[in-house]
Amino acid sequence: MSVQAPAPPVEPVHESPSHHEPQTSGFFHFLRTYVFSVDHKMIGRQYLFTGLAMALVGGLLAYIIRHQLAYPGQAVLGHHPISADNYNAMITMHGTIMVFWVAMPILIGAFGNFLIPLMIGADDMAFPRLNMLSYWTFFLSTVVLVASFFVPGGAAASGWTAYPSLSVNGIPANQLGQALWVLAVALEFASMLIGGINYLTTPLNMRVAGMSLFRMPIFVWMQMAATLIFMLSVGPLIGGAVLLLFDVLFQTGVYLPDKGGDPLLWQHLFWFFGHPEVYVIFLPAIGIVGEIIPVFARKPLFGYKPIVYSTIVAGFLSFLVWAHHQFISGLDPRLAMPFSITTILISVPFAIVLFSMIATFWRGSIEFTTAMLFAIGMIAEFLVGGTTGIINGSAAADIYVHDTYYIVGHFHYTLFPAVFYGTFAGLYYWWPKMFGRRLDERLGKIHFWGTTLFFNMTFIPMLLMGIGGHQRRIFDPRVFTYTAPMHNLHLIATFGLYGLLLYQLPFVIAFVKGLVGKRTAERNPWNAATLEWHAPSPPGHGNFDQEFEVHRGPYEYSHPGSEKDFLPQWLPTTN
Amino acid sequence: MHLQIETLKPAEHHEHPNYVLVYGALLALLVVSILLGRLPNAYAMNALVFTVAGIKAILVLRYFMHVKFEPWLVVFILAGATFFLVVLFIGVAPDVVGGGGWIRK
Amino acid sequence: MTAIAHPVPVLRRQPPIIPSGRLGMWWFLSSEIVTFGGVVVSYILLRLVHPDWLHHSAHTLLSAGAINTVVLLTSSLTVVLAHRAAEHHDCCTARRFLSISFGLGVMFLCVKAFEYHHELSHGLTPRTAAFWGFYYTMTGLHGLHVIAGLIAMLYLILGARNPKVLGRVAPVGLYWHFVDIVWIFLFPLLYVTAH
Amino acid sequence: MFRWLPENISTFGHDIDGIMYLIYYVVGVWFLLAEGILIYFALRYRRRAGVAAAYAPAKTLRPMLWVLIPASLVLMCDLAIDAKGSPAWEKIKRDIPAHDCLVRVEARQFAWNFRHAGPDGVLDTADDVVTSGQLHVPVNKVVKFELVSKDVIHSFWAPNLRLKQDVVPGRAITGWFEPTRTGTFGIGCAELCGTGHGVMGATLIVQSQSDFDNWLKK
Repeated sequence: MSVQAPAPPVEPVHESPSHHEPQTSGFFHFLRTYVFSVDHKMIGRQYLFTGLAMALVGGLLAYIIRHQLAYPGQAVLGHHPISADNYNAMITMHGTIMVFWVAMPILIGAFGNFLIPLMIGADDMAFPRLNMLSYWTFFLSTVVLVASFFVPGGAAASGWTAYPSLSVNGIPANQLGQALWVLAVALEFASMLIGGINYLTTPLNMRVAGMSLFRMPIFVWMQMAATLIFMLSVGPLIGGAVLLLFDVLFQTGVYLPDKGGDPLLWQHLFWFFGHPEVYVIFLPAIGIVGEIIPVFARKPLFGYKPIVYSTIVAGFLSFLVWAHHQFISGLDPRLAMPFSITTILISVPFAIVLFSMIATFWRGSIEFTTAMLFAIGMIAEFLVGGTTGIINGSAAADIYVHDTYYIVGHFHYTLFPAVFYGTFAGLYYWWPKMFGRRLDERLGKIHFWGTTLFFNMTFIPMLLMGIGGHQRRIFDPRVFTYTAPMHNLHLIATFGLYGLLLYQLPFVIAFVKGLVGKRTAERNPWNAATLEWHAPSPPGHGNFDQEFEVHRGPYEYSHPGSEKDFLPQWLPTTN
Repeated sequence: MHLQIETLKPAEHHEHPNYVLVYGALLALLVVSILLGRLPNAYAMNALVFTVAGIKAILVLRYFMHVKFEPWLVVFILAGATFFLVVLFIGVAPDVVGGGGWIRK
Repeated sequence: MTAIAHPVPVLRRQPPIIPSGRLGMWWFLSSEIVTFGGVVVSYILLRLVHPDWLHHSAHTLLSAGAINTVVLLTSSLTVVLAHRAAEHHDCCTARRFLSISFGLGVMFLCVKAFEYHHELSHGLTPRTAAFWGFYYTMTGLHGLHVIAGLIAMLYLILGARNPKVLGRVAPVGLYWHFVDIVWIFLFPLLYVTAH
Repeated sequence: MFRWLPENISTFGHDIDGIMYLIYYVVGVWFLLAEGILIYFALRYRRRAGVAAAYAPAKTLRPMLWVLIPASLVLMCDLAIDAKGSPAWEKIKRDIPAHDCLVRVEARQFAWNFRHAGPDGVLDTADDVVTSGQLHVPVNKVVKFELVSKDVIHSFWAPNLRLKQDVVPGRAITGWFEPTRTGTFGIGCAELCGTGHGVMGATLIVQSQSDFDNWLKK
């Protein structure tokens, strides 16, 4: 290294954020602010609204599916009696939409976008334009997916896993819908990859002075872990999807045995991503819960660093377990035990995370706001999902429960708490920051108890049906001698779903009320210590309106010797 | 202010390697790999050709992409991605190559 | 939801690990590694099962592949030279090197187009066999990446006078070298060992 | 929960049920503990006037033991479950015993065809008996089956046999079972296989050896 080092490179350390562009006026101002905005908060809201809209579609599909199972062949309210093909298309799209168009856009796209820069004291994402590109790619993928309902032959009907050769040539009338499905999914992945660059770069490079990595809120860690898992696991499926598209369009035969291909290859590529995807969804949700519990228990998060480390371990393990989705798929029997062991081992890091969350309640001063209720509910319900999963993880037991309603019940008990309890908890908690108003707590409590009651009423029967040997994805339970007697369980589950959907109305009302009227929310309605509560509600362009630095960790609640029961990260130490 | 283009810390500076030399090496390796492709023994041929490809890739990474001068995080990212690819290969090979031990029809 | 207009304070930052442009590009490339890697892994696995693919793969044009390798390697050299020039604030040299790389990229696409034409005219379409499915997927994905790289380079060439734009030569260079590395592996996979 | 389990009529069914019971009870205890503690804490430490929360960030190892010790116990249970599960898997999937009876299951959209090896005990000979939708097997005999698919992936699913195995085109997947009582039982397809997936059923008819032999002769 010479002393006369060459002139420093003119390489921008940070992209210049949106609010430094000249504010145009009139129609273009509207476009820039609400439509093609580069402001991470607006993009977060766009993701939120798109995701919730798709949740309505997914919920409607669930309603039709459940109605068909309870009253096979009878006209669904607002829908003619559905055919077997309709039914297959609906379960396919229900799964696809709920995982890729609801869970990821809301938990990562919406909350990640809105909160990461605020929580680390940045004025925006590292690449605001990429951020906008990410949303509009996602929007395009949504359009393609919804369009696939209306093409000749209808939407894809080969299951959300799209196993070849069914997806390639098993439903001849369905080629176009299947091709659009692959295209939409590939676009969605592309959008999440583009977004992921931001979610990983921003927390590493844009943190305000004093915000060391281990002073970041747990939510940011969880977002980074989820994004990293996603970016390192989705690639093979993107490549595999292109190959599948070639198979669907040209009968290339990469997955067709008679052409020298192998259908199991797709299953491996799919689940190599598909299992980590579960954690991509779960981690942001547990991150949200980890933000809410300390605030309403007025206690520091119990074991912040162990939680971070366990998350990293779990993220690593999540790449070594994918074949447990294939125990009976013709997998090499020698592979089953290794994958079974890694699968069951992954319960250890998650046990640490969940136990730490529970330990945070110990000797707390717990206030049961709606957000807190949903946070507790998320942990309580997810425990059901996690524990029921062990039976699927044990290869021998999985022989029996695989592809039965047991697995349907199990993954709904993991994904529903993560996606919906997590989202609701986050919305009731951060709504003041997002929209400057509070969500109605009274409606919120009705929403929570109704949701919890009917969620369990919907899915406990499914676990029982699975134990009874009821395989999934059949559109008329009366056909099989061993499924027919379980019709009453189907009825209970269906009524459960009716109630579940019905009890989303309080939320819808609170949601609308929360969007209109005067902004009354103060900066820090919950007396929380993390940085997003230091910004105005809602924050303007550039987020913060006063200078500050970070002086401590994110969860300094009830600190002995501090007059207030919480020490915000931005408060200078006075001693 | 932080939004203006900041220039890099002096620590970021590094001597530029002799790029033309690296380029020459890459071309030479290209010729080598084409020649190796003519080997009669398929196993040796594949092994050697892909070894050469690996060397070429490492040359580009180290000298053209300056991984040599990047922090450990970058190496970690790349190594991680490659590691999971190896995991994928090991996990899938018994099924797709070995046919899962079943008779192929 | 309208943004409340308020002055944006000047916040001090933690020092960045490396400039965001480069860090973001590294994250992107890590996902690109697994994307191309996934297809390559699938291809290798199926080819181990099907020695008979040699009948198909023998039809790829080794010479064209070799020429394209030279082209891409050269373009990588010129890009890294442009990067060095940019670090020395020598925007004219940088732009000259970038233009050469751009030309080489276009040349690569022309050779690729010639190959495609040659194969398609001999009836070697994706319908022919799984091998050609892989061939067109891999080279097609790679070709798309080349096009994207060319667009980025054009943006650099046109904006070379603006130091901020020229500063982006680092991430764009990383991307271009990665596209080069992908080809370094596709060449033996689809040409050398396939004959 | 497990009173919903259908009657088990296969020799290895007990192993599978046994593991399910083991996991059910082991995990059940953990589940009740966790839920109980969670709810107890939530109620016991609800906000009260004048009662402040404790400051417990658990920055050191000692308090973390409250989490790490249970977690390590979870690890123990995991290993126990694996130890119990592994031999069952080996028994069912890998060491296939000598068979008394051979049958090829041919799945296609959307029906099950069964090719029973005749008295000569080998398949694809003149005396094979081919049926559609009816699988005949003798009781208390090891039946070896071979699963082949004409089109897409199906899954051979006989709940009473505790037997499920995907039928993959391009592979002939083999397995075995030994029915322990006579009777007729349901068979279904457990992998989405297209329009008729929901009606792709068959009947398993377990007969005494003599009835089975007579049926083969006819």
